[in-house]
Amino acid sequence: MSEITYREGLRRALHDAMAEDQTVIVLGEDVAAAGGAFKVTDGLLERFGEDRVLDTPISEQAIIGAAIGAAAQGLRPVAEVMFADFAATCFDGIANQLPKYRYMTGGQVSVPAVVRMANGAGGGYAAQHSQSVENWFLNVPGLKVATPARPADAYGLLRAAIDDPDPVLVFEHKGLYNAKEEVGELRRVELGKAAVVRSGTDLTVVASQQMLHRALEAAAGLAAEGIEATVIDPRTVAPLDVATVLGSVEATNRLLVVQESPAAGSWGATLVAEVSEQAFELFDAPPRLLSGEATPIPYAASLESHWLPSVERIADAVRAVVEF
Amino acid sequence: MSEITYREGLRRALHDAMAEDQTVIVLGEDVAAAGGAFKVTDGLLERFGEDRVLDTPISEQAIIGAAIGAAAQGLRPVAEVMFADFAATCFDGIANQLPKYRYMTGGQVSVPAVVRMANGAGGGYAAQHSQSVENWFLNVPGLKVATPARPADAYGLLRAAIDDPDPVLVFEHKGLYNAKEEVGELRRVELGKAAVVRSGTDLTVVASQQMLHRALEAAAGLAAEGIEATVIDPRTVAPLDVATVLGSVEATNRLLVVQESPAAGSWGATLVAEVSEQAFELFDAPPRLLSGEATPIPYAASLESHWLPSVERIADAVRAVVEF
Amino acid sequence: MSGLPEVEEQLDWLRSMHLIRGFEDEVNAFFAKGLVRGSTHLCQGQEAVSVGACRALAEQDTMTCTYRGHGAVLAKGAPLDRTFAEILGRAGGLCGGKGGSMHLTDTSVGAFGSFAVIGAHLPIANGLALGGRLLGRDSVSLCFFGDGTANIGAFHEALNLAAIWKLPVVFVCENNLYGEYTAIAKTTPIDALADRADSYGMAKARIDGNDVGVVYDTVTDAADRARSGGGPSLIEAMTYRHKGHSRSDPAAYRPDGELESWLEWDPILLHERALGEQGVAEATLGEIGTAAAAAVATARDRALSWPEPDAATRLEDVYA
Amino acid sequence: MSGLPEVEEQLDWLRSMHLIRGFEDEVNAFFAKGLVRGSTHLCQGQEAVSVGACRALAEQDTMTCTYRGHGAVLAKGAPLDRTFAEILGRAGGLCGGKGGSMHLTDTSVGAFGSFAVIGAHLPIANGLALGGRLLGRDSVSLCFFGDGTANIGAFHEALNLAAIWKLPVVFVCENNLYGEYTAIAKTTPIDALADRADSYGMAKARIDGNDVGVVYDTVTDAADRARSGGGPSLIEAMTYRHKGHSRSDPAAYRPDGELESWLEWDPILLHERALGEQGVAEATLGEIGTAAAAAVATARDRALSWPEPDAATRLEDVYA
Ligand SMILES: Cc1ncc(C[n+]2csc(CCOP(=O)(O)OP(=O)(O)O)c2C)c(N)n1
Ligand SMILES: Cc1ncc(C[n+]2csc(CCOP(=O)(O)OP(=O)(O)O)c2C)c(N)n1
Ligand SMILES: [Mg+2]
Ligand SMILES: [Mg+2]
Repeated sequence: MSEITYREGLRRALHDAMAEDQTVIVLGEDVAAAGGAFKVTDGLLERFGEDRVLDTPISEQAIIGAAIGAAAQGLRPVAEVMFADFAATCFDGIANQLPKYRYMTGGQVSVPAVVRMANGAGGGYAAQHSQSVENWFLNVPGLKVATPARPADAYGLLRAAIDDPDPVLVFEHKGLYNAKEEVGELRRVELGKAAVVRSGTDLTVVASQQMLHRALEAAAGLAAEGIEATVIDPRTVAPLDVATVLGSVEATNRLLVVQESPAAGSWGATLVAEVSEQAFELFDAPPRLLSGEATPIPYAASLESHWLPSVERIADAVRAVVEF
Repeated sequence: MSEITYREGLRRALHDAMAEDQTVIVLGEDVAAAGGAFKVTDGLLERFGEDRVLDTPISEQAIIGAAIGAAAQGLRPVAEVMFADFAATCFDGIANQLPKYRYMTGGQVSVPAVVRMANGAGGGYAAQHSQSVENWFLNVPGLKVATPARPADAYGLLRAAIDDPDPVLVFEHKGLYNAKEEVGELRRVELGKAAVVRSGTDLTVVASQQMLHRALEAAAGLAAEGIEATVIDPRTVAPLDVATVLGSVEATNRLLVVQESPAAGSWGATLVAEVSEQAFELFDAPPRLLSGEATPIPYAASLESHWLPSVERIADAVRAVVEF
Repeated sequence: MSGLPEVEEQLDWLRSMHLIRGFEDEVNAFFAKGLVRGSTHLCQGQEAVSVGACRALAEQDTMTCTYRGHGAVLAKGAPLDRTFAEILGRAGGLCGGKGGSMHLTDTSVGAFGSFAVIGAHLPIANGLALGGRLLGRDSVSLCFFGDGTANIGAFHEALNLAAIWKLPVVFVCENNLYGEYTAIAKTTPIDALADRADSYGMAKARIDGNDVGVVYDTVTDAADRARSGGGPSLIEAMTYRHKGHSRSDPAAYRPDGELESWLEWDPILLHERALGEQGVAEATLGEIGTAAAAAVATARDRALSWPEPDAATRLEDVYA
Repeated sequence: MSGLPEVEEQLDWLRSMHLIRGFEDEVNAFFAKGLVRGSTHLCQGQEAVSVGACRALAEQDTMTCTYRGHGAVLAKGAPLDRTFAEILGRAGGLCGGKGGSMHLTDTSVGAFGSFAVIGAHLPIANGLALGGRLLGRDSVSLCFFGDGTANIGAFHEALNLAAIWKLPVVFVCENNLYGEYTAIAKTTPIDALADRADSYGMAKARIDGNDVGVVYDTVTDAADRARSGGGPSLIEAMTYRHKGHSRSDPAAYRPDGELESWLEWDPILLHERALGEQGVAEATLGEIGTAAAAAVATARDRALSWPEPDAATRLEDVYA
């Protein structure tokens, strides 16, 4: 066992994948010489050379296009879009080309490309550098979407994403790069499988990324009050592992979903809709979704700290669901 | 009373708005001399001149940016993005600039811009020209999103959108341009208010655009079987008029939502989640969401006709909800 | 200039242009009969660009094009019958009926896709070039697009990246004078789009796109340069589409006489004249036209005899 | 060349450059104390571009810039204290604390926003120009951006549209040789970015961006041309940022001696020298520096004394 950071989990995944498979390449802005804006690609250039680790101009459309075309030729490109917010500048590539290329061609073309992007509020980066934008892509069939919350999963999901024969978006979280965890041997984590991170009988809390950590903190505090929560990390929001959540709700009969992004059009709303539809009769209380607020993300600490669901607000929501 | 088409409703809205308010301008690809790819802007150039009706290069980012900047100066631009799928090529403008400009500046800048785009499958336009993409924008606070289904609403929602001091996306539907309706005096339709299009006691069906028409057809058929459905058109999916739906479900105790786009991250899923959370105890049967399939949209008639919810599938879903 | 190849090869260009012309005329007729869904964009008049450029490629090379790509895909070697079938939405179509007119693809002949969002495939063409290079395939990536496409952001990003990475790409801009219903001069403030290559320090050429020999020659040079590490090129091929932009367009925006003068500069006529000057008998030329018409008719009938795809296949090919 | 204005006006440029320099040094110090959230991008060394360009504008003109926009916004006339306060996230900040360092805006002085997504504001600058023209405001839209931004799609679309519509826009590219940690030559295959104007038939200039007089002069000409219907311009102002890209960047990628040689070409030094040559006494120059330092300190302290925004305000300003 050793302790690694989330950043290190991602970094090792890239190193291991590139060492094992010659067809893996990495491209993006400042990913090579500088080792990445968040240092996730550190050391790759030195180890694998400039043919496989490529700095690009500030041209997100060109980055995604290069990844798609290279993947169609048989490479396994891992493209970085620095802040997830910038996915907006190459949205056509990600939403209209990447996930439809196989289908439109009747299966002739495989696109095993990965796009890594950094999600997340809480750091004072304001409206255009703080969003968690996985929800922009939920309504686009053909994309798998991973949202790791912990170091071992960061490693495992990124490895699985690179192995996958289809496009996978991996949303990292800026606020978690320095988060640490004791890990054993690092392994791939199957896409589409949620993790039950904490077991309790009183309700099921599903939370991702930064909110997973806050939910766990809230759950630890609530245990002192005699409330025992199961906490589930969806790990991928497409496909969403509804079965694991349903399995848990069968035992707890209560559900709270916590996410950083606003509610409308989110994976959290999708999950609540799905379980309501599939297992309505299981619930002893209405399922509940706790989200970031329906405003752009403000800069000042006194504003942003309220925008994000806090440990206290999560705990309050848990109490409300349990006491319903 | 006279009969007009959906296209004519939109066209009149533009004519009336431009005639009433000198600050309204229209811009987009082939909107001026050619009158628009779908002929919605027909006659505007001749009537209002080339200062106010502007053909652009094939440059969606430039179109949206021009609309934003012109709106910030005090104009009321109506930009056309021909097929809604192309919103992907100017996604940053629509999602990161348009809805955040007021907020980031602490309220200094108003952006009364409208973006019109054509949604919709069913015509054999295949994967990149058939999507209904309003769901891409739900998770972006600051945008209002209208999805007219009928000629009078097409007029009224577009007028309201142009009047609105904030950005509004208006998704038209390609399959409805020739749809007809008897209309009285054309009026603005308040954004955020659903319409109860048919009243019945057995369940509430919420459906938008093409699916509204299919739901009404299904409802008419089901009446012969003794099933009476209330059918609601949300008209705007942001804000979503949850109150009207809840009011109806209070009477019917059953809900079916029907939409053209896939389920994940959709307004339909958001609505099901909201009503489940707010009014769980009202339901006699689980709420249900019927959607387009989770694949890109296929070309061939034998494939696409199955992709979209048909009148029969809607009727089946109604029966399943009612008989639960 | 690398010079023209053997006459036999040049006769094959003529054959190919005839096949494309005949194919497009049939697709036009399909419309009238309601056999084609959605929209479709014909390329009669632009055959020399498709054929001249594709014939300049090697087997390992890739080609990407647009919704106006029937000619390009056929020139690259896609079978007539399965191409017809795709446009008709039949199970035997190139893409199993999933793609249709705007997404014709046949990777077995290097036709890596027709893309329907303007500009989208230029960055992808770079990727095909990059992939080919890293995988040691010695391949060139040929990329067709229209004049109107030179104004979209992806064009700029793609050309810049191709240049800085010296990717083996040949960008061929088919300047047919219009983007949809709008003449290029209304949307583009310069005359020669090829000059935009200068923004990227890229090799350029502006050529008669109706002269198949000139196209062949120019693309051959560009492909040679690309393959030998000399980087990408931008070729602007001046041409004209005989029909409107798409099915619903009567092309009323054209000035009087414009079409007529271009019909006199028809690529098939031009090439027949050139072959005649090289001594090919008129009868030989005539036979090629007749044989092509027969081949098109046979392929059409075969495609029409094929069934629609089974509905269950719509759920396949989303994921591997 | 329109020639230099009165010495008094030129002294004011010096004042403004000193204020910006002092402001940025304070912001740098704020970092060290953990008073600034997120990231921030300083512009020491680039003051002549901000001041020379903004002073060439008329009152009704608009200015848009980037996350590296402190200097531009101050040069356009935003008050020091409220600008400090915005970066500190205080209620009295320009944007009420909602925007922060990357989104400084003061429409009351024509500063229409700082944008943090590369390229996003170039199309918006066109819109400000279009709106101004249609509303009869006789306004010019000044748009600052960096060298790295010349490779993104929005740059291309914006310049093309501005040119074809002859919009009154002055595009000022601040070429500080780097985009983040990467030297321009690694990402851009040509030397002079100004030459990209040729792709749009647009007027162009490549100038010493550290010479405030040259910047003033060039932008004055461009603004005159724009206002009189002559269309947009692209000005490439060669300059250098003394600090790293953002707070966390020690700028280790710079070649030895590069910073030092640019420090000798410091815009404040250069302008002081120019003023000296015009006969201004050294003491006068010294007083300007001292007064600026005092003004910065006062504004800083005032801003630091202001409260954080009330949490309830976070829900305001989404809609009108
Ligand atoms: C991003 C985007 N915007 C608009 C369209 C609609 N559209 C289809 S073809 C076309 C004209 C393209 O002109 P050009 O590039 O000259 O190609 P041509 O059709 O002449 O071959 C347009 C605007 C599109 N498909 N994609
Ligand atoms: C679309 C987008 N991609 C990437 C970034 C990250 N980023 C911020 S600043 C920057 C470098 C910009 O370089 P340049 O245009 O030269 O401006 P400078 O910072 O030198 O003023 C990058 C890549 C961004 N903000 N937006
Ligand atoms: Mg064209
Ligand atoms: Mg720079």
